Amino acid sequence: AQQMAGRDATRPSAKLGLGRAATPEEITAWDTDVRPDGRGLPVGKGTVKQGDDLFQEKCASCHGEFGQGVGRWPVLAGGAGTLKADRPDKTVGSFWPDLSTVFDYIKRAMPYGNAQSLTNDEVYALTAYILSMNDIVKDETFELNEKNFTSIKMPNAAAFFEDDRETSEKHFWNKSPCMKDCRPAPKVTGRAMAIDVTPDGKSGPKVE
Amino acid sequence: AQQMAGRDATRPSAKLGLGRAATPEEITAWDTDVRPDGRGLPVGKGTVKQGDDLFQEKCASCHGEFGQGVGRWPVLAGGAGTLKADRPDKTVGSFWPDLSTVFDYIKRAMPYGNAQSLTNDEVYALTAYILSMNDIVKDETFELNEKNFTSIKMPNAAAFFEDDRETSEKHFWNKSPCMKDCRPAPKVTGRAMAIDVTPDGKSGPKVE
Amino acid sequence: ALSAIPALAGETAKSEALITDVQDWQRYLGDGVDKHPYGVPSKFEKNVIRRDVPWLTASAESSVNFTPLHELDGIITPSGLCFERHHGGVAEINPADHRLMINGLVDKPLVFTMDDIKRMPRVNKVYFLECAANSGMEWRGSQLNGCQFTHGMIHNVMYTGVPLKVLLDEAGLKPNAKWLMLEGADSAGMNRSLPIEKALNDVMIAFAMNGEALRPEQGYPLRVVIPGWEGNLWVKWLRRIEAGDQPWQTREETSKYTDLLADGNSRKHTFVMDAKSVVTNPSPQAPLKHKGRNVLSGLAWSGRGTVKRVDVSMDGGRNWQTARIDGPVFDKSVVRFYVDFDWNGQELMIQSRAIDSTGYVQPSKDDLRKVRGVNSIYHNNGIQTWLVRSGGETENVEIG
Amino acid sequence: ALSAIPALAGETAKSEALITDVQDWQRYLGDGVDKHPYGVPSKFEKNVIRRDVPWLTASAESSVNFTPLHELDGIITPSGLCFERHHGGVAEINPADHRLMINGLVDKPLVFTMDDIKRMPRVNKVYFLECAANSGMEWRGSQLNGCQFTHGMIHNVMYTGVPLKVLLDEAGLKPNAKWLMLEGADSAGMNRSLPIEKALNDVMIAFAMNGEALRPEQGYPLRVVIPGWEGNLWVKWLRRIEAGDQPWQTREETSKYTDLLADGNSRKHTFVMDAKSVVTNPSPQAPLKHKGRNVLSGLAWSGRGTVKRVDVSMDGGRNWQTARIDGPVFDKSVVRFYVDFDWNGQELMIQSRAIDSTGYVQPSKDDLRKVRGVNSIYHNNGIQTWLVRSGGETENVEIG
Ligand code: HEC
Ligand code: HEC
Ligand SMILES: [Ca+2]
Ligand SMILES: [Ca+2]
Ligand SMILES: [Ca+2]
Ligand SMILES: [Ca+2]
Ligand SMILES: [Ca+2]
Ligand SMILES: [Ca+2]
Ligand SMILES: [Co+2]
Ligand SMILES: [Co+2]
Repeated sequence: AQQMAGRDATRPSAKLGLGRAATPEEITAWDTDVRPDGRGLPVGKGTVKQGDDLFQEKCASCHGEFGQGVGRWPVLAGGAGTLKADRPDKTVGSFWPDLSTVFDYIKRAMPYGNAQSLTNDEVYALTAYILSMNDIVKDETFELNEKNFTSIKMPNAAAFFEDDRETSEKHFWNKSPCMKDCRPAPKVTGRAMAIDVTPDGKSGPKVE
Repeated sequence: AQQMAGRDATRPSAKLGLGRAATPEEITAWDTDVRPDGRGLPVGKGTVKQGDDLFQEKCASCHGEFGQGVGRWPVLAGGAGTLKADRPDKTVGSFWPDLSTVFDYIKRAMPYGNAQSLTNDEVYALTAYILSMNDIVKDETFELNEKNFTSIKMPNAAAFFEDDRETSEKHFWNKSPCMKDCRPAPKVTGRAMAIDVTPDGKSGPKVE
Repeated sequence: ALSAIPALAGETAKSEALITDVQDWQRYLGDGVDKHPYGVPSKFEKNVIRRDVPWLTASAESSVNFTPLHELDGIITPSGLCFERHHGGVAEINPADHRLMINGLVDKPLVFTMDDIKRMPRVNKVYFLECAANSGMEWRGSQLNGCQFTHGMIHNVMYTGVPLKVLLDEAGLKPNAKWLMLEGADSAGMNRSLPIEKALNDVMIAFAMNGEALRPEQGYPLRVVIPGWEGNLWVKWLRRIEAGDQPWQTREETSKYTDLLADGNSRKHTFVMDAKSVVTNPSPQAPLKHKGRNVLSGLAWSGRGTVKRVDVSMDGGRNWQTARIDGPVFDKSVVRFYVDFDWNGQELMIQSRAIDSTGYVQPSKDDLRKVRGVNSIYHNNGIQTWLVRSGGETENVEIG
Repeated sequence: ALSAIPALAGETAKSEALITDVQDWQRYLGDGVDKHPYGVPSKFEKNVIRRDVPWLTASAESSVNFTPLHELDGIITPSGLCFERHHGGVAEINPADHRLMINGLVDKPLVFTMDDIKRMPRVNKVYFLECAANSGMEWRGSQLNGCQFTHGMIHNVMYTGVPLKVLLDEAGLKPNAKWLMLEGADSAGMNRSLPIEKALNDVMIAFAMNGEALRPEQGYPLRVVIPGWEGNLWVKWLRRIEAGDQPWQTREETSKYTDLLADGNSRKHTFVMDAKSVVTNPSPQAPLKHKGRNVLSGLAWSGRGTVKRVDVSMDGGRNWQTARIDGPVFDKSVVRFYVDFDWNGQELMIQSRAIDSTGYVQPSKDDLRKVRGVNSIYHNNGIQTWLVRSGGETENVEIG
């Protein structure tokens, strides 16, 4: 915001001149994200075995010993082959397309209630254990590190495609929607009151 | 909302059919307003003397024995001839154009904190006493009632005129207000900080 | 202490522990979704409140508090911060117990419940409500040091309600009905007269503000909305409407809300609020804190229509530039304006002037005093001056 | 018990003591102007609250509560009633301690304070925010009995903030920057990828909502506003923006917020919220109480532009009439619609369908299921059916 000669003293400059340079330490502190191509992975390592120990200590109380989930806490393992089933079981193994997501997410958000408390080695180990619970690696001596990380392929990776609603749902664009006698007389086929899970006096489904 | 033959069952009728008739008792209960032409005046009466007694009992604690006001509570009497003064004294006597306003207002709103507690005779008497405090009636045996009410003329009645801003302030409409060099360099002639009555840590003017 | 322009990007900067250390709110769980069924502002916003001026009146139940305009942005006033003006305190009414009567010069006097009113055709409109006494303490010169106090008797709200015409049609107005009397259910029994042309034009009976039920202090469950006209007319806790052939001359339209001129005569029925504006930032309660780039912001409105333009001066009205209006521009609603500017510590005399769709230009205080004197209490729409000192401190001043 | 049409005006009516007796609120003083520096709703509105569904998640800190749509009117959602969705509870942040970093593919990585951001050019816009999971519990059939639960993960707010482009220009985007990662300062470190075209188009960094500072549960002091796109992207407590050349594939855009179709494949990057509407009154929590005249009301919105038209059916989609839209119609904002109708106690199957400015017509649930199956959780914009029984009781039903 340098003052320019001959210019109205209060007219704004083109550059705002706001903010300050981020320092390298600050960027390191916050820039912990990891991408599918491995960008952002820190140097580090951990084995399935180490991950198992850590998981039982810090994670199993919610996610269960084998990632099966306790009560309504999230399930992390299993579900392979269920995505077309009536009630799909979407887990890291059955659904997630990228391993980087596991590292990125655990590092920033887990354990729930004590986020950002894990070292990079611990996150590698936990990620390795989650792979093992999902039968993506079979060997409990397997060590995950920044060098072999991107070589792991996730089973459901190929199943994701870009939003195609504008073509696959083109028939929802309609210049003259029907106004009169559009369908046969409707019949009630389902009632929320029969299912009876609405809060306020009524109880929800039991926690199994 | 009668159903008309051949008409879509849910199309609305022209009349809403909402609300119910107000009963005569209900209208009497709420329709207590009084207009300058005397419309709305109830049958009743009260003398200046009766009003004086009532006023000392129910009103003087706020408005003062002679309507002079206690502390910051409203002044009701005096101030005649001050409307052009530096600090005008606007009271029932010096300012109000219509006597009906006194009756209407006391009946609906006074005494403050116990509204609608006065009988019609009491309101006539209090109105008479306010006239007397303001030297509009001189005789303390004077009785105000629904018959002589509209004969009382208020001193400042002629001083009110209809909003004339569109003519008297016509010069505030201006197609091309000045943008450059519109006035000499301004000087500060007054400062709120010098007056120092803004709340928040600073004290207000003393209550006299 | 003023911060200068910050270190330019690329220059050496020091790492902050706020970034290099993990903060508590980044590590531990915060409140869950069952904690605040009805949410409230952050504890760090505890200064964003309505404020009253205790010395103004003898009793807080017949008094006013003021909207903190300098803390707000956009055009909607949050309901919890809409200024209050009562004459007998806030009536606390169960909507099931509320009734609205229409009587007088009508074919059929009627009584409505709140349920009845909610079955009538509804409209949604954004309007400002300004008390005619807003800026009233400033007629003789600068008195209060903050736009909350000088201009805070205004709010701008989205109302939902029923056109008054719908209710009047239901009762059937007689041809000689020329005025209505509006009456509140509060302990002041607030009553005012309204000309029938306005009543049939754009007046609403509102039961909701900013999406939810009216707040108690704004007339819950029912108030009148009279676009562009002085706030005192917008009767709260509305219980009765009487049709008549002449105005009532109630206390609120004679003793109060008439405008005493220098010659001792008084204008009555000064209903319309003239075009007006105020710079809310910077202002005495929101001084400049930094040199370099700054945002000047303010509000403008007119009771005669829409705001067409707002000009801002930084030198006490010698030179003007046109501000940028951003956000919705509605009929009889405030608009938000901005000037993005650089400030190097020079003294500023900041003013704004509103120009409305009728071509009315907000006058200077002196031009207003020439016509109206200084005793009219109401309708002070003169141009406000804020003096910004070189340290950023900002003051309410009069200039000559 | 339903009330029939009231006694017509002129017929005999009984006097009510509510009118013939002076009520307490008409006699005694209410609260003064110093009682509520920040106002709250009437005690008679205590049912107008956000509600959560305890069985949905294991923990209230990673859960959702719902806006009581059936209690609201107009288009603005009161800030205290805007639904909440958190993944680690509400971060409680002193604005003085908040920082926003921009890094990655930029010329100069920068750190901004809140003061810095408030010195940038501001804009004011009204937008809806809908969680992609809104109506997600209804894919397999009617489950929750109330529009608060079936449709209450939406709010509509007037934001004040800075165009994201302004901040990006200050840091200088490199030409190969194609995606941004947005990251929150909460204990979930919420992060999502945003395509650069959208970022430079209409995305805002907002610090105010409905005139005042953001509410804590909406990201105070800073959140992203991404008009028309799913709510999960609108990162709250925004602390960092990184520019990159490809999406990050974060947990919130892979494990969650992708749409599993019947064939086992999943759509990703389904950002836009399709056109949708719901009748809020009558609805299960707001049944019909009276025969005769009634007001049907509801909300409609589209992430692709403005709502052009809303049609309403009373017979389960056989016949449609066009509703009256009243109030402001903004781009990517909800609109309010009404149908004034007479009801004589016949059973109704009420539906509404939104049509937007691109010509998209909100589909029936069955038409949607034909393309998407029932496992996609997100983006359920199918037409809702409410069954009104002859007693006025209203139910969430599926029809076939
Ligand atoms: C106190 C309970 C708790 C503990 C302990 C816990 N988690 Fe979690 N975890 C959660 C919750 C709750 C979520 C979902 C959060 C949300 O909704 O955003 C979650 C989500 C996850 C997910 C993503 C699941 C999905 O399907 O998207 C992973 C992976 C995970 N946790 C791993 C871990 C690991 C590794 C640990 C131990 C280091 C751990 N969690 C400890 C509660 C817990
Ligand atoms: C507890 C204090 C108090 C008492 C007792 C009281 N008043 Fe008042 N009076 C007030 C206040 C306060 C106002 C102004 C109310 C407002 O601002 O709307 C007022 C206003 C008035 C006014 C209008 C003044 C004006 O200039 O507009 C009249 C007339 C009046 N009172 C008459 C009476 C009478 C008659 C009684 C007794 C029957 C009475 N008052 C008892 C406090 C009181
Ligand atoms: Ca990164
Ligand atoms: Ca009358
Ligand atoms: Ca006080
Ligand atoms: Ca006036
Ligand atoms: Ca709960
Ligand atoms: Ca999506
Ligand atoms: Co007022
Ligand atoms: Co969501």
